[in-house]
Amino acid sequence: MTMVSINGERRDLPGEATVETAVREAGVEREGRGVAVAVDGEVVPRGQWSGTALREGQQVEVLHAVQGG
Amino acid sequence: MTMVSINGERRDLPGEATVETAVREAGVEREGRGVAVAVDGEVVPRGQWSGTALREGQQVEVLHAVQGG
Amino acid sequence: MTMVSINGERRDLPGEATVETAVREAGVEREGRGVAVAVDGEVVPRGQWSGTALREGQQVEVLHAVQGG
Amino acid sequence: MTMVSINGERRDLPGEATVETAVREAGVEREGRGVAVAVDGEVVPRGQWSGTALREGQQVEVLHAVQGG
Amino acid sequence: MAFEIGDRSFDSRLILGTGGFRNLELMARAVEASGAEMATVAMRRVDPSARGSILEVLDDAGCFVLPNTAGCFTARDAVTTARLAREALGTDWVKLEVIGDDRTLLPEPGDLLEAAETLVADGFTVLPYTSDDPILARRLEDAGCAAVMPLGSPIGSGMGINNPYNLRLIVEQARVPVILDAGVGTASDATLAMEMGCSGVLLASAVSRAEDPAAMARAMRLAVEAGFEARRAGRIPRRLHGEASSPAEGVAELTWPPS
Amino acid sequence: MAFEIGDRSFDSRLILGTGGFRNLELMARAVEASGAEMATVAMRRVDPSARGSILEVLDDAGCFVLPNTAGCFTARDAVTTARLAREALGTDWVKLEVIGDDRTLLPEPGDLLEAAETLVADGFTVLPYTSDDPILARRLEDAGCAAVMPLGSPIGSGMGINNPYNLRLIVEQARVPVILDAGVGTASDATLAMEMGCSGVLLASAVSRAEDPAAMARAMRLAVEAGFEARRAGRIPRRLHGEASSPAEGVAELTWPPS
Amino acid sequence: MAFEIGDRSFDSRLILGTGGFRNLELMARAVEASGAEMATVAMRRVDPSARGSILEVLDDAGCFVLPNTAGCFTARDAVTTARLAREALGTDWVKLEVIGDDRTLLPEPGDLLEAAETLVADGFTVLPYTSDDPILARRLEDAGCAAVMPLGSPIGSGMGINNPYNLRLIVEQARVPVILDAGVGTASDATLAMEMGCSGVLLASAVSRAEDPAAMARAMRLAVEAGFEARRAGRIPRRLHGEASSPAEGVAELTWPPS
Amino acid sequence: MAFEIGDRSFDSRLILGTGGFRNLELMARAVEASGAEMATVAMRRVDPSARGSILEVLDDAGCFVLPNTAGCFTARDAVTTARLAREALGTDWVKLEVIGDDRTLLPEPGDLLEAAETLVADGFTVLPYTSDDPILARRLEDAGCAAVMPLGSPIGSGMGINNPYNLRLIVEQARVPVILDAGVGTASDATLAMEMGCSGVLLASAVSRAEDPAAMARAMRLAVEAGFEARRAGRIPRRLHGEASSPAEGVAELTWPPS
Repeated sequence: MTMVSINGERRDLPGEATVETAVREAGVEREGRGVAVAVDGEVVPRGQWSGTALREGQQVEVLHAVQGG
Repeated sequence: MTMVSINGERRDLPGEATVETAVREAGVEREGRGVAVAVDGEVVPRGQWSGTALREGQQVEVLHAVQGG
Repeated sequence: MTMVSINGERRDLPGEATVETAVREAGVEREGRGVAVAVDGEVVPRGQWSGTALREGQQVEVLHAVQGG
Repeated sequence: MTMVSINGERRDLPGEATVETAVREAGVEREGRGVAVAVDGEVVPRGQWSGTALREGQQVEVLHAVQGG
Repeated sequence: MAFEIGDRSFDSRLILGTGGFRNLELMARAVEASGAEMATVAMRRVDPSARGSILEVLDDAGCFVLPNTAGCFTARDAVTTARLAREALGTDWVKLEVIGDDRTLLPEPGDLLEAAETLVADGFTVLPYTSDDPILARRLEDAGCAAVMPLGSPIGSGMGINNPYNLRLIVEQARVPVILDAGVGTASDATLAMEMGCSGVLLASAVSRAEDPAAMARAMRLAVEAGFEARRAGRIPRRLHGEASSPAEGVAELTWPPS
Repeated sequence: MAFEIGDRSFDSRLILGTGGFRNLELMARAVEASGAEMATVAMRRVDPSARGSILEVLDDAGCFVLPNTAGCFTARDAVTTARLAREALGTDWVKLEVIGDDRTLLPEPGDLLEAAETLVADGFTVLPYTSDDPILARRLEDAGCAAVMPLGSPIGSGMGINNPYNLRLIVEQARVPVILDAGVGTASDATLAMEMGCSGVLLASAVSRAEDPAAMARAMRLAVEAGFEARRAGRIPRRLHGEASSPAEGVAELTWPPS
Repeated sequence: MAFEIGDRSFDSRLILGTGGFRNLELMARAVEASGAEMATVAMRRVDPSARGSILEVLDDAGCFVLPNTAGCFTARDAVTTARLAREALGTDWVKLEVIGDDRTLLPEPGDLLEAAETLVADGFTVLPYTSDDPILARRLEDAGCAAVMPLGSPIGSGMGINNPYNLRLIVEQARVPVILDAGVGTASDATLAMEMGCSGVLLASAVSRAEDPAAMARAMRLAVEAGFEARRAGRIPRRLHGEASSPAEGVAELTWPPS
Repeated sequence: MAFEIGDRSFDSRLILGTGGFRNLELMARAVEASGAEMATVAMRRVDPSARGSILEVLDDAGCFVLPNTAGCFTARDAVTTARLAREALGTDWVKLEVIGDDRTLLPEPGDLLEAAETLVADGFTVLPYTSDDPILARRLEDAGCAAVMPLGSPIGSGMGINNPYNLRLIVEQARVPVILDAGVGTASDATLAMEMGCSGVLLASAVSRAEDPAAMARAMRLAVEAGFEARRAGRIPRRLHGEASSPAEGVAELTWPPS
């Protein structure tokens, strides 16, 4: 298991967890249109979600657009 | 002859001059739509123009609407 | 007895009551410095207080200076 | 001879010229109270004026307080 | 939303003064661009040499003609002028002006009130141009005026509303329409007046003497509607400090390592 | 008349912030009534429970989406947020906000300028929310921002334009569009900003938190157009005294006997 | 520099209203701190239970007593009250007040003018409390008033000068002293009035209802002198841009190597 | 009441800039009339032809000399100028100016903050001339400045306080003295600044370029004291309507017959 933080909440993910896994965990459906991800403060482009493994303790932020400004 | 003031100018009118005469003198064409007359500071309704004789020295004001306000 | 209004209150004064009487009734001490009187809306100079009789139903106002303005 | 700029004017000073020389050249009398000097943008404390030699082409600024602000 | 003055109803809350246009052609275009349904005229001596008729232009534009008593310094002259206008134009409506000083063109309170009383008794629908004194405004209303028309600042000065406080008091207390008359210099002045609760705005120089009268007329039409809508919409309160317009929740933690 | 920002052209000079609406339905109606062609959004953590998509609403309205960096207090966070927005929305436009104090929400000058430089270098079209300091505005322009967006007063305060003088200086010196951002409380604030020469107005709370958002949106649309037209039309100068709008010539002599 | 009203000359340009003090002791201290040489009193029904005499306090302070007609709503009542004051206090000076509305306490123009004419004819030195209407101010002057005393804003409102433009017009045209009466809330209001050319300032609540009346009285004394001196001194003009107060010449070249 | 800046205490809250006087004689009289205990000087190239010494004049007046960095456009030049002043005058106090634009003379925020940090680290008592941006003011305070000196409006403009709201925020948050620097045109500006809670006022042109500098200096001295006293005294609140300053009780019934 890998413990990471997803949008501020600690989550235990199965080994081999990737950013893709985290995005699903965050509640985003399949194609994830309008969503962007930062891991430890760095943007991870959508194309690299499935290829980017998560390490213990990493901080994943999954964002989308909301009313504002 | 009767000397009256029409719109500030002294004019000599033939005897029997009426308000009607003065209105013509002032340069108003026939029916005189949109025109009003005061003699010595009193309004003279159109219906009374022809019947109202002018006396020597009277002050006739012939007015109409212009741009303003 | 003569019933008059002194500063808005009905008072019964002995017959022969004068403005002087009313002034005392109003609580003004002897010489009444700084005081002025109006009866039925007319000023009564101090010199005439003792000589001015009050009639039934008259309205006496006894004024002086207070903080204001 | 050493050519330097003193308060924006080119001056030829005898060899061995020091900051002290430049200060005199600038028109400052003996003790030079209320005066400060920068050479090539760096402050030279009064105590080092006589000991600081000037090199060809250096820029000397001799300042004092004036009305202002 | 229509508004009533006396026995008439208007869709446009902009009343146009016709003075100051360089020619009737420019005036005609401005009247159309303004969407105004009422326009003022002055009464002057007939001038045989003059060409074109302002009345025709205003009739063609479907504008109701409101004669004024501009140039009068006494109640008596103003009353006579109103009666002459009624005779000439067949209307018993009048924009009542009694001027107290020809440098500032500020109204003469005593004669204004006296003339208003006389004309109301004579059956006129009286729209008085008045100062921003709330007491005088109330007396004019008590005298039976169909509206009160306080100035924002002197006629033609373009200073806008010099004393918003007084204008507020007038609007607060009035039971007849309050129309800002005089002082408007640009669109925001008109918007402000409407936001403060005026029922309408009367202006002349701001449009007629603008570089491009028709464009300014259009601007004024929009400005009056904007102010009227804004008042109806219920503005947000003024707050001393800021209030975020983006949510405070869900803000990401992007600093790494976390401080 | 269209205006350009960066490589885009807009007909409407009103930019709407989408924060503060009680629901998407009210927002949709207000967006339509406002005629806005550009609207801001914020970037926040996904919330599976949330319903409805703001992007769909804005797409349906044909609104260009402008992500902001609201909630960021450092240049670094703002830059990351802009990049996340680019990733999520496929746009390289950003309304850059770096806040210096969460009570007044006033911008942090140093970090704002630093973030602007970084994002411009990274190919972004940067629209910075800034203070009304003319020097900072110029530095942001020098840094390559596509527009400068000074505040009139703090976000959500509704105080309008606190320092017209500074806004004038900014407009005077700017070679990019100046957009009044923040502080607008009611229609006349927007009209005033346009009359002062702003190219556009960005507002959120004034509409979203009004009692009737759609009505205020309509008011703002009219107000922005009114101010833009009025500036083009060339207003009359302010005069210290009055100037008659009715002719001085041809005034009748009505007093009898003549005094 | 002394100033004259009617046949009297005063060194202090601050006139104190005595209403609103919590007690005579506080009033006495404030009068002293203010340096005022004239103070107003109101005429009311004698109250046997009342203690202390305001007249003694003002006499001890060497203050000239100015009775007012506060509380009167008609010319007739004001005239009678002035005559009662003359009878009671042996003075023919009066601060003339005729109120038109008891919520705003604004003056009733018609009755005010009528009362002024009556009292002047009766030999009074009349100081009328009036609105900021320049026309009414001139009529009062024409009626023979010894000064005109326009309000800055309603009595006790503390809003200061709501319409500086009107006050300027009044000062510009007046041939008698103009005294700002009513509306002063704090020291800067008084300074401003004097800078605008008023000959003096009359205030009550600003001092009597301040947390520390004596301290505010001292502040007002200083403020009136400051404004009077500043006007005499001839202020610098307002400039749209900056003007260095340090010399542009002799600036050192400190950047090395020179750019 | 004395106030402290850094390790010094002053009785007078008026700081005088010495620029703009037509000669030292006029300056000397103004300094005396102002009661100032601190006065600024600029650092410029020695001019052998110049006569009279400003330092002697200020010493005779017992004025503490505060050198400024006027004329500097970069942090580096300002720092060097401060060090030259320390060398020349033996003081480690400095009025820090870094100008961003020579037309408006507004400060350059980034370089100002950088210079402040450098000079504080170098042991200086730094009094920065800053914009009215509350965020920048706080950063300067955080950097260790002994006071913050926001402008009211540009140097020499005489426009007074253009943004009272920002000045209020700065005063509210500051833990060091806030001194209004620049923009004062006349006495009421200084009174207002003190009423708003400033600890002092720094001005030059308003006095030095007045028609009568000594008279204006006296006015400013009174104005600063008036504003300081007024704030201490606790002003009355602003009220929307009037409040009688004469008692409502005991009003006589003078109308006869009673209506």
